[in-house]
Amino acid sequence: MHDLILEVVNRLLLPFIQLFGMYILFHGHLSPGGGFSGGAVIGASLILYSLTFRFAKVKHRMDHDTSVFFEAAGALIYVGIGFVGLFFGYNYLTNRGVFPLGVPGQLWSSGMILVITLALGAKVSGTILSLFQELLEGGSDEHGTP
Amino acid sequence: MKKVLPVLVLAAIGVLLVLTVAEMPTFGDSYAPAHRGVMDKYLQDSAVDTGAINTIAAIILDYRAYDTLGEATVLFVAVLAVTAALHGGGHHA
Amino acid sequence: MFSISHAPILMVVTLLMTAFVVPLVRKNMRLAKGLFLGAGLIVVALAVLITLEVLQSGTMIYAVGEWSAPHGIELVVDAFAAYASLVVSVISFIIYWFIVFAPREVNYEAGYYALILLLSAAMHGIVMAGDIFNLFVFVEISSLAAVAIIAVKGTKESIEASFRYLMLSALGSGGLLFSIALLFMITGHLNMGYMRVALATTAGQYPLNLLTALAFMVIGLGVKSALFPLHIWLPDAHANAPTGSSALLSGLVVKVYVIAFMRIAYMLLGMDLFYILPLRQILLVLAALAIIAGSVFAIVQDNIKRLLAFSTVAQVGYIFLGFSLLTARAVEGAIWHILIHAIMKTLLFLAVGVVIQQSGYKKISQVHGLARRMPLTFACITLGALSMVGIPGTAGFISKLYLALGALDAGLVIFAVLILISSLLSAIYYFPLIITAYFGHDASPDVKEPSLAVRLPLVILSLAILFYGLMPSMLLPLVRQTALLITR
Amino acid sequence: MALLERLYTNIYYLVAVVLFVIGFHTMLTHKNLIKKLMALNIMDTAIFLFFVAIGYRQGGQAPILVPGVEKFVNPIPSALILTGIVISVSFTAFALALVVLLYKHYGTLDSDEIIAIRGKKHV
Repeated sequence: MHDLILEVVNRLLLPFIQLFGMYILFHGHLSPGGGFSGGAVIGASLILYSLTFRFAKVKHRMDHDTSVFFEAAGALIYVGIGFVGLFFGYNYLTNRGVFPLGVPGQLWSSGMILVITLALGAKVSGTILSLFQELLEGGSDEHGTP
Repeated sequence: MKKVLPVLVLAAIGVLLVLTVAEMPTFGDSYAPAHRGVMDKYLQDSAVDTGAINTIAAIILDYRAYDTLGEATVLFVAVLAVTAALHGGGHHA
Repeated sequence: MFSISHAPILMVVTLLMTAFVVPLVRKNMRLAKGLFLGAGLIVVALAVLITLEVLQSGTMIYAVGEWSAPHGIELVVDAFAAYASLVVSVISFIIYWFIVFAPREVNYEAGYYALILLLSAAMHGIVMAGDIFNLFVFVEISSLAAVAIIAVKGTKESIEASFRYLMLSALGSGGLLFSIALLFMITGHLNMGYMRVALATTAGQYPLNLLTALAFMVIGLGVKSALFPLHIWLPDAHANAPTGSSALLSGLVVKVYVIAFMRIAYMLLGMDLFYILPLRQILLVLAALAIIAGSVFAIVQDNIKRLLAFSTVAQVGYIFLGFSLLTARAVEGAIWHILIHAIMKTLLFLAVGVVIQQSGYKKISQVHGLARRMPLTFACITLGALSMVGIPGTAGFISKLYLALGALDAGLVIFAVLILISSLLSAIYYFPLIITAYFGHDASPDVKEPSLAVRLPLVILSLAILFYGLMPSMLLPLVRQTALLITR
Repeated sequence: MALLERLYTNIYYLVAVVLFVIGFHTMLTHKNLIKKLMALNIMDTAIFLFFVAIGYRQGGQAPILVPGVEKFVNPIPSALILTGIVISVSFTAFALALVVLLYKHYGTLDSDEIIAIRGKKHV
């Protein structure tokens, strides 16, 4: 299917949706939002993209391996961050004393929180896209090891 | 019987819940038991403790970061579960 | 740097990390299998270390993120948690071994391994949680992963069973979350120790709140641990899962929820509650009904795995019975039974899985004379069945003896009689399997024993049954300490 | 009367509880699997509403520590419910995948029919 209006409007909208998602991610420690909501917005934009354009094309750009990689990488960054605290002689997942906290209220502040927010954003957007892809493909009859 | 049983169960639960609601601490009360526990520390110290002015972000990603690790894991489980279930059929050992 | 104090969190994190890595390396299954077994082995080592540490210097408390209670999440590793972690890690490692070396039953193997690792991580998280919301989060991980490792089989029946399990499990989770909300409402804390202190002052003011919270918690954890009227999902789910999943679910997962319930009971609610409210009577009656109903339903089953699943319903009844009798020996019996039933049921499910894989026979009426073709496997099944019945000399005898003595201590002779009757009933449902297998006419000659690596876990579990049957003293200090936590 | 007054002051809790019972009712009485799933989500939402309502304090603002705001609502329930929502999403996603598979295997979404089809084959 090929719908010109949908495609043009989407081309216009998508950057703004994703920018807004990024904004939510980066301001997670300053305003309502955070990793899950920001990741969900970006994930939704990717779903919109794959609904509008041909699914095969999206799959070519963002296939299953990519989303699996994003999920696993996000989760691994989270787990790995915890070990930094251990390395400095504190307990697992320690923030204060391990990471520079910065000035509260500024963008580059709050140490570990910002890093985890970004990791979660990557993870959640990957998760949402791959759930969508899986459920879409699950209806078809093709089988095989993913 | 099949129609009556759900209604009875629901009625029992409903009555219990309504009575409980009537007994609960008043809604919006600033000094309800729920606000007497750990809340003050979070509201007063979170900026200094964590560097985040969004207290909720401070709670989920610093004070209770372990819970959020679990939460991320739940999502991971969901994706794996969906993938494994949808691709599970077809192979028979 | 990595002192022993970090061991509790490292157990959970090692499993989580491996689970995140395994799907990434799914193209290289040798590496995935190596990681899978390696993580299991590391966790066993950590569990042993933790157990020794707890025995030596008492309860370990680990404040995640340097935020101690009540503000942060604490892991409270007392004797019960150390015991449960030890049981979970050892038994699940044996099951990992079986899954890696047995013929594959699922399509997406790497995902299956990752799900099992996540399930194990969640079980360790549950038994060590000192914070009720943390416990809830891990309960959710384990519920979801438990359903997933049934659904991976992909047959019609397993999908149907896992959907039913998922819906009931989600209902249970809702109940648990609601009860946490009600408890938070009147305490303002989430750490179980602090909640208990706060409850002491506010429970009198809001008794109905506490009662409703308790009701929802019993229902929520009751669904997940298959307490009698809420067990309806269990037989289908456990019978239609892949072999390793069945063993893991029946042997460990249901019991972890019982452990979670008991930990909430003594850490948050206080055991006095068992005497003030009719909670003890309700649990006793439900446990007795579970024992009877599970045994009676098991008798009429022809499908071997369904028979084992119904037997699990009865055995969970034993554990609840021991805990709610609340005498020292009954509680010790229940704690023993957690380990011993895990060994027995894992052995039986794995051995029966081997029989099904090698011969394709799923029903008792089909296994005529199969014991002659698979002597070792059926020797293991026989030993497991004898232990289930409670023949002296096997491990099953020890826990049943303790439970019966505990019932007599409590002055409730009827429950001692019940345990005796149910032993008879279990003889009735296990012996047809053994008799058919040994004395039926000869089976088809092309059925063979599985490979050595698959037989090894069966032999180890059988030896464990004999070992605990003859020398039950090895874990005794830990069991005693755990019982003291509950009965003091 | 006193009961009604209490119920009126706690109307937010009451609505959440009523929503919970509605969800439970749908869960018990409807046969369609998708509807059961929706019922589950209604129940979860009811619990989330209830939990968030616990955190409200008269005149409190969102707990973002900006200058000039003195009184905040309790941040803990909101933080916990974020976790709860993600868990609920995960359950729903997996349940939907199972529903897709069930429809593929049984050709129906009616739970009674599925049990009937399965029962015929088994016994």
